[in-house]
Amino acid sequence: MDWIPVVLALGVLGVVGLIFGILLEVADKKLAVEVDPRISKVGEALGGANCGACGYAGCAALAEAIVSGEAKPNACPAANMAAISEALGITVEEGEKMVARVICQGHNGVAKERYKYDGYTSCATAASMAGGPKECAYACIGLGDCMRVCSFGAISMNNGIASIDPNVCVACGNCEKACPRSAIRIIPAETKVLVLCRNKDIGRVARAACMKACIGCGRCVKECKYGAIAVEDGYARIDPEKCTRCGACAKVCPCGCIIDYSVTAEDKAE
Amino acid sequence: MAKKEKTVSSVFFNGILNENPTLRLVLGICPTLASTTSASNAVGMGLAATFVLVGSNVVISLLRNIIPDKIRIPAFVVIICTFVTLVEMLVKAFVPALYASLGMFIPLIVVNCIILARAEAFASKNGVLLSAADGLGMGAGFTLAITVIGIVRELLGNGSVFGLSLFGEGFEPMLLSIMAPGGFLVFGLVLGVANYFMNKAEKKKTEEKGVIRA
Amino acid sequence: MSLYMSTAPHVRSPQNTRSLMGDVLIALAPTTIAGIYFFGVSAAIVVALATASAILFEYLWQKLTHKTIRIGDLSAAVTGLLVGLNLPPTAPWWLPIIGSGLAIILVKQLFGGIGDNFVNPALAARGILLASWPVRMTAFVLPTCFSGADATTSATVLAGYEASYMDMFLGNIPGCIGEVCKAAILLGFLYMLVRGVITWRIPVTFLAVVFVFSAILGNDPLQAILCGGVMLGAVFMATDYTTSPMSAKGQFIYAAGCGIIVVIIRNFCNYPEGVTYAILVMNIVTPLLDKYVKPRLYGRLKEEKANG
Amino acid sequence: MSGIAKVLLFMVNCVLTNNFIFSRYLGNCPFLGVSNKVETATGMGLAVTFVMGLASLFTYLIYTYILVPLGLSYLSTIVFILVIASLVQIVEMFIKKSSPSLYKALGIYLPLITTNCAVLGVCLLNIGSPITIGGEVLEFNLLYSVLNGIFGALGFLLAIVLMAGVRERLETSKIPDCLKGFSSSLIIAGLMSVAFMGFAGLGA
Amino acid sequence: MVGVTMFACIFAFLLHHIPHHIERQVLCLPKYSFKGGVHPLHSQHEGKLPTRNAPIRDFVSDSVVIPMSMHLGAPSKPCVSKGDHVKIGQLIGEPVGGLGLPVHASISGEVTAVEPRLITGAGPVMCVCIQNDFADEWVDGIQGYGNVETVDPALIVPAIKAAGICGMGGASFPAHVKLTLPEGKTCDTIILNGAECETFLTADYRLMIEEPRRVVDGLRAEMRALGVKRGVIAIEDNKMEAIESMRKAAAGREGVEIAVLRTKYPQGGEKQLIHAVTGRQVPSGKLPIEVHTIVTNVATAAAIADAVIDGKPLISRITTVTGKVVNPSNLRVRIGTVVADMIGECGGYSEEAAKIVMGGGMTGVCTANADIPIAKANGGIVVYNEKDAKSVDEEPCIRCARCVQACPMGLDPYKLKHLCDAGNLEGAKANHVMDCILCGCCSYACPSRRWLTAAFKNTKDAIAAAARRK
Repeated sequence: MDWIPVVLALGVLGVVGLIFGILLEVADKKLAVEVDPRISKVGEALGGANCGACGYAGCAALAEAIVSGEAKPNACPAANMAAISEALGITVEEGEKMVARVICQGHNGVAKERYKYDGYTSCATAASMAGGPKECAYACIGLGDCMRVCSFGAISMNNGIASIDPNVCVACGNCEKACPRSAIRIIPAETKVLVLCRNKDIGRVARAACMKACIGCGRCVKECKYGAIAVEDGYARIDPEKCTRCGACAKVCPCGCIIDYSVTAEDKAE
Repeated sequence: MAKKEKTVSSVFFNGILNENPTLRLVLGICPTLASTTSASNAVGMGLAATFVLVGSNVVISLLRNIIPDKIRIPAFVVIICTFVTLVEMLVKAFVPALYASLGMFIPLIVVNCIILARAEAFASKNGVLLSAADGLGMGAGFTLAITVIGIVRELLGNGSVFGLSLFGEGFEPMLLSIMAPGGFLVFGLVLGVANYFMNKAEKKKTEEKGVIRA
Repeated sequence: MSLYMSTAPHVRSPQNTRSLMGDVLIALAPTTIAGIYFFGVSAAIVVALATASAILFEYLWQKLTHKTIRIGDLSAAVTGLLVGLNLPPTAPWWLPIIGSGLAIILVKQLFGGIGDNFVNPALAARGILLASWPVRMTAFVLPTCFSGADATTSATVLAGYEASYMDMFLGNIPGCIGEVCKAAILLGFLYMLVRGVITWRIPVTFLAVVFVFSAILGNDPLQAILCGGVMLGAVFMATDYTTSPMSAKGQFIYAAGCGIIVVIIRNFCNYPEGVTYAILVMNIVTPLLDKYVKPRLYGRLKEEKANG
Repeated sequence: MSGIAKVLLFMVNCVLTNNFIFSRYLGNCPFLGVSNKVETATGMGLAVTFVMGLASLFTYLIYTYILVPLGLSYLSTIVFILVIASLVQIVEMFIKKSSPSLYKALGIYLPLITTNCAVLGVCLLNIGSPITIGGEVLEFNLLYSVLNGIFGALGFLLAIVLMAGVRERLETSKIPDCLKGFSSSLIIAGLMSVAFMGFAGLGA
Repeated sequence: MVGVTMFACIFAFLLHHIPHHIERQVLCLPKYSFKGGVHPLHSQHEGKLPTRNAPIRDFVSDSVVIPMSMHLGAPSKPCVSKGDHVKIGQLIGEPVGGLGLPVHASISGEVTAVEPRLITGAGPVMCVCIQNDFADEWVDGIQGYGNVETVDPALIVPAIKAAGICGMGGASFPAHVKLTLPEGKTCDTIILNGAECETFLTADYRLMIEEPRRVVDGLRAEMRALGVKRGVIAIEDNKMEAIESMRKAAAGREGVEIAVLRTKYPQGGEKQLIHAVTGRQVPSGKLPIEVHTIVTNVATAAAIADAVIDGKPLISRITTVTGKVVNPSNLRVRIGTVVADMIGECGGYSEEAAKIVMGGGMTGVCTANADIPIAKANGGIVVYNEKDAKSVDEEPCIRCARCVQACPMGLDPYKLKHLCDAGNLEGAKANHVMDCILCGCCSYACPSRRWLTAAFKNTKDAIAAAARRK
């Protein structure tokens, strides 16, 4: 057997390998740039929708900020907290589960129409025209500005008002900012009994504008055994601290504007 | 999500279905396009790549504790390259027709991202047996996917499958399918169909989950 | 009284997508009739099959994917008709159907339907057909003009057939159904100009560049614009809204690019005719033209000019 | 045919006719992966041009003057890949030191080029069979190898920039869900490839 | 052959690209114009046929509702209360802030209410309602300077301010602010906008025909107030009668000239007008004074003439009432006259009304009902029937480039629309959405009936709101 080619081959490979090995070693020493491996791990654990709700320019930027300590580890509501904890080697408190809720039940036919809006599909545009297409100045306009800014597809338009799927919602708050009527609120998911109306007008006017408007009658206040409800600014408000979610108020509301989510179908799945 | 225990079979089937390198991860596009002009070419390329995958995965898995972390990529490349050169010689010697039709795409297996990706993501972290299974699964997934594409292209472009004429004399084949653009188009469409079914399956899964939760 | 409220403007142009596409169909009518006159019933069948199947494919796709049915905007009909006009009269029945299918499904609907295709559907389909069935796609015959004579196979003018300028202008030459009669195409062009469907920029620049560049390379410039599909391409295909640039400057560059590539392909490449490929290539360049060649913004003149 | 005409034809042939992406199937991973923005696509294309030119030069020299005389041509793949990997590293180092602004523009693409099969592909092509230019059979020499590298890469640049333009435009389009991403990109590439078929025969 | 073709190409290219002022000189084209634009309702004479020969008719209604916010800037503060008796020209709203304007009673009678009412905007506006006693009594102390050519120039702007005059062409910018030069700026040309390119409206046209002297006097007052030597009255070439009338009135007046404009929308847009008349372009985000030019509407000039010569505040304006009304007219009405009364004066609706637009077809705003008042800047009321009112659903963009060719500002409306729909404020800003003048040309031209202008307005408002928050 002729050994020369084998030796030659090994030799050439060895020499080439050696040369490049040395070169790479030099390069590595001279140009050591530490890239924190935690950044990519945290990045993977984030929501990944680049919704911008955290205030950073996309998920990658937030990941960097979290690792550098600039942002809180639980800044992203859609993140996998366990994975972030693992990546950072600390225990991250999962923030209280929040959810966006539409504070309005003014569906088509329930809320009175002021005029037939026929233009650009945008709540902001409609709201700027003669006080908006619904008589109630606090009603959800239902043209979907919130739906378009939702990066998670949690919002759909249902018979003239927005409806938010609490199982999909991560409470990023983009819809709250987009709503020209401030009819969307980010509240703790645990708050189950809600007054779904913010109409500040006196009862007669409110009632004329919408069949499901809170008229400030005060029956819920009397019904509540825990003193959790008060009528302020013309509509009832429930203090979540005092509320025991008994649901008694929802049963007596003459306008049906108090909703107990713990008995409605959509949240039962949880 | 709880970590599932990795078994040889789960790793193997993972490569064929969930993480199919061609249809799910979309790696190794060049050989996929170049070798699918006929079903038999595709099988040849798939087998060659599988051989390299299994070989390199096993060796890298064996050496994973010896190779210094900093130079692991060059080291992996050298190992892969050795197997590729071996395959090149084997194919040249035993299947010269395949060598002629695949040409330089056999040496180009070196830069097939699938192989380096598996070395980096799997073999350097797992034991020999699992790595071999992973290589085999990935290779099988790759082979299967490109064979499907090869069959479609050959059927459209030549009216045959594995050289067997299916439609008879009257059929006028769509030449474009085995030309350069056909590769892109057929791969794109097959990928789209695969995505369609995968999306559907996933949707079903989440729906089932939802039901369980309720 | 409940009034409608909408945002300004409350006046809209009488042109809509449907009327524009309808006008294109009308403009294509002379060309189609001329093609049928020269090549007989077989040409009529090809054109009819292509148009009908394009509309059918569009309808089926939109039905199956649960989208709004938009065959009413006539764009599918225009695409189908153009596919048909770009085929030789001898095409077998399945060729126009496959062509329309490719144009509507592969090129248009897979990218989201009307307005979202990035190459001209009819041309892309023709490109694919030409590569797939080269013999079928170049089986040209001499015009029969309903004389009852059998069709005689012939090469096109670009491939060596000798014809007078008048024959080329009127269409008495072998070629695709829609491309032979230049008089009819010009009539359609005139109609579209008058109706404001297209502007003169792309067709005129395209033809002028082909004329000049052919002359420079020593070809007969008049023959260069009178033979092959240049005229049909310049008037009906290069002007496709969706795949041509938005700004006037961009349109000039686009049309000039088309013209230059046509002449290059004719003179230096394997294909005798290159209108299809030239327009396809410039379709692909169009997004870049849209990105970088923009109309001049008001109020951004140079300072001295602004004050002078 | 004069030498200059031949070189010119060869260049045109490399960019348009034998385009790496559309007719040779080389370099598709970065072509599909780094083509969502025109700016990044340009950066990638330029980085590839630089590396491919250098790689063609070095591998041709090593092959012709070391491997062939020693009868070791079967080692070409392994040696080439080593050369390319190290070249990329060294180029990265060099650019980082000499021009930080250029590094900012090109630096992030350099590591990706190691696995760009177009680079290895062009090196293998340069030692492969001769091609026909202007009707004459042309053996690769040092000049043509380097030109092949540079102009092949320019063809890649052209393709990836056009692709990025199209993809940017289609960002707002209503592509069906299952086709989003690679699938639609491949179909775009296919249709672009159809368009480029028109140049078949140019320069041959 | 080659030569001829090349020459033709080059000629065509040049023809397309010659800057307009060279075009004017070299090709002897007499008319001034700008780039882009559209011809809305061209086949129907811009919808002006029903009223262009209708002489101005005075109309005084039983009652008026005078909003406190008829101008750009903070709403005025009402200074009368329910039950008060007011005379014509009496101050009922005091100016607030730097862009504030006084509001005067436009009829004499009793104040029946001072309350917030919903008009066209997002929220209610404070309004003063007056019941007419038809005594037609003017308030005491109305005293003018008699002649615009002899008055002390320093007194002109204060007189304009006291008269509560704002731009009457639609933008409602306080006139005295416009006529006060900012520090370090100079003005060499005042342009009176008589283009009236907006569809349906003929109020300015009738004003120029019937009362040209008021217009010229107003222009002279503006010129003298600022010491400007050149005043140009710009009129579109489809208004020959107005051009003739203004020519006669301007004869012998120092520095006043008439410019004939090509009929095209938006020829009366401030920036387009300046470019057409002077060849200058107002830099992005700047005011016309940056290029030494001031533009006011002809109706504003007429109001200025009244204020300077007679000392009368702005209490009435000419408004076109057209569309589906029995007797389309040009009415001189008191500020605050309710739309329903004006339509009644014009014989009522001729068909069932489905949409009422304040202003013209291209830029007007809709009203929710006919019970809202005419403000200082409302030049017209257009009533639509069901068929014309109903808009068509948006279709996909077919990239026909009509919007790009129509945009007088050189923007890419099709691209902006995508960015605006996606709520990408940064991207829209980078593509110059803030330069949009909301003329409506793109929406008009769009064959897919897309809401381009509305989307841009939305985005501009959002960007402005974001800037304010910062």
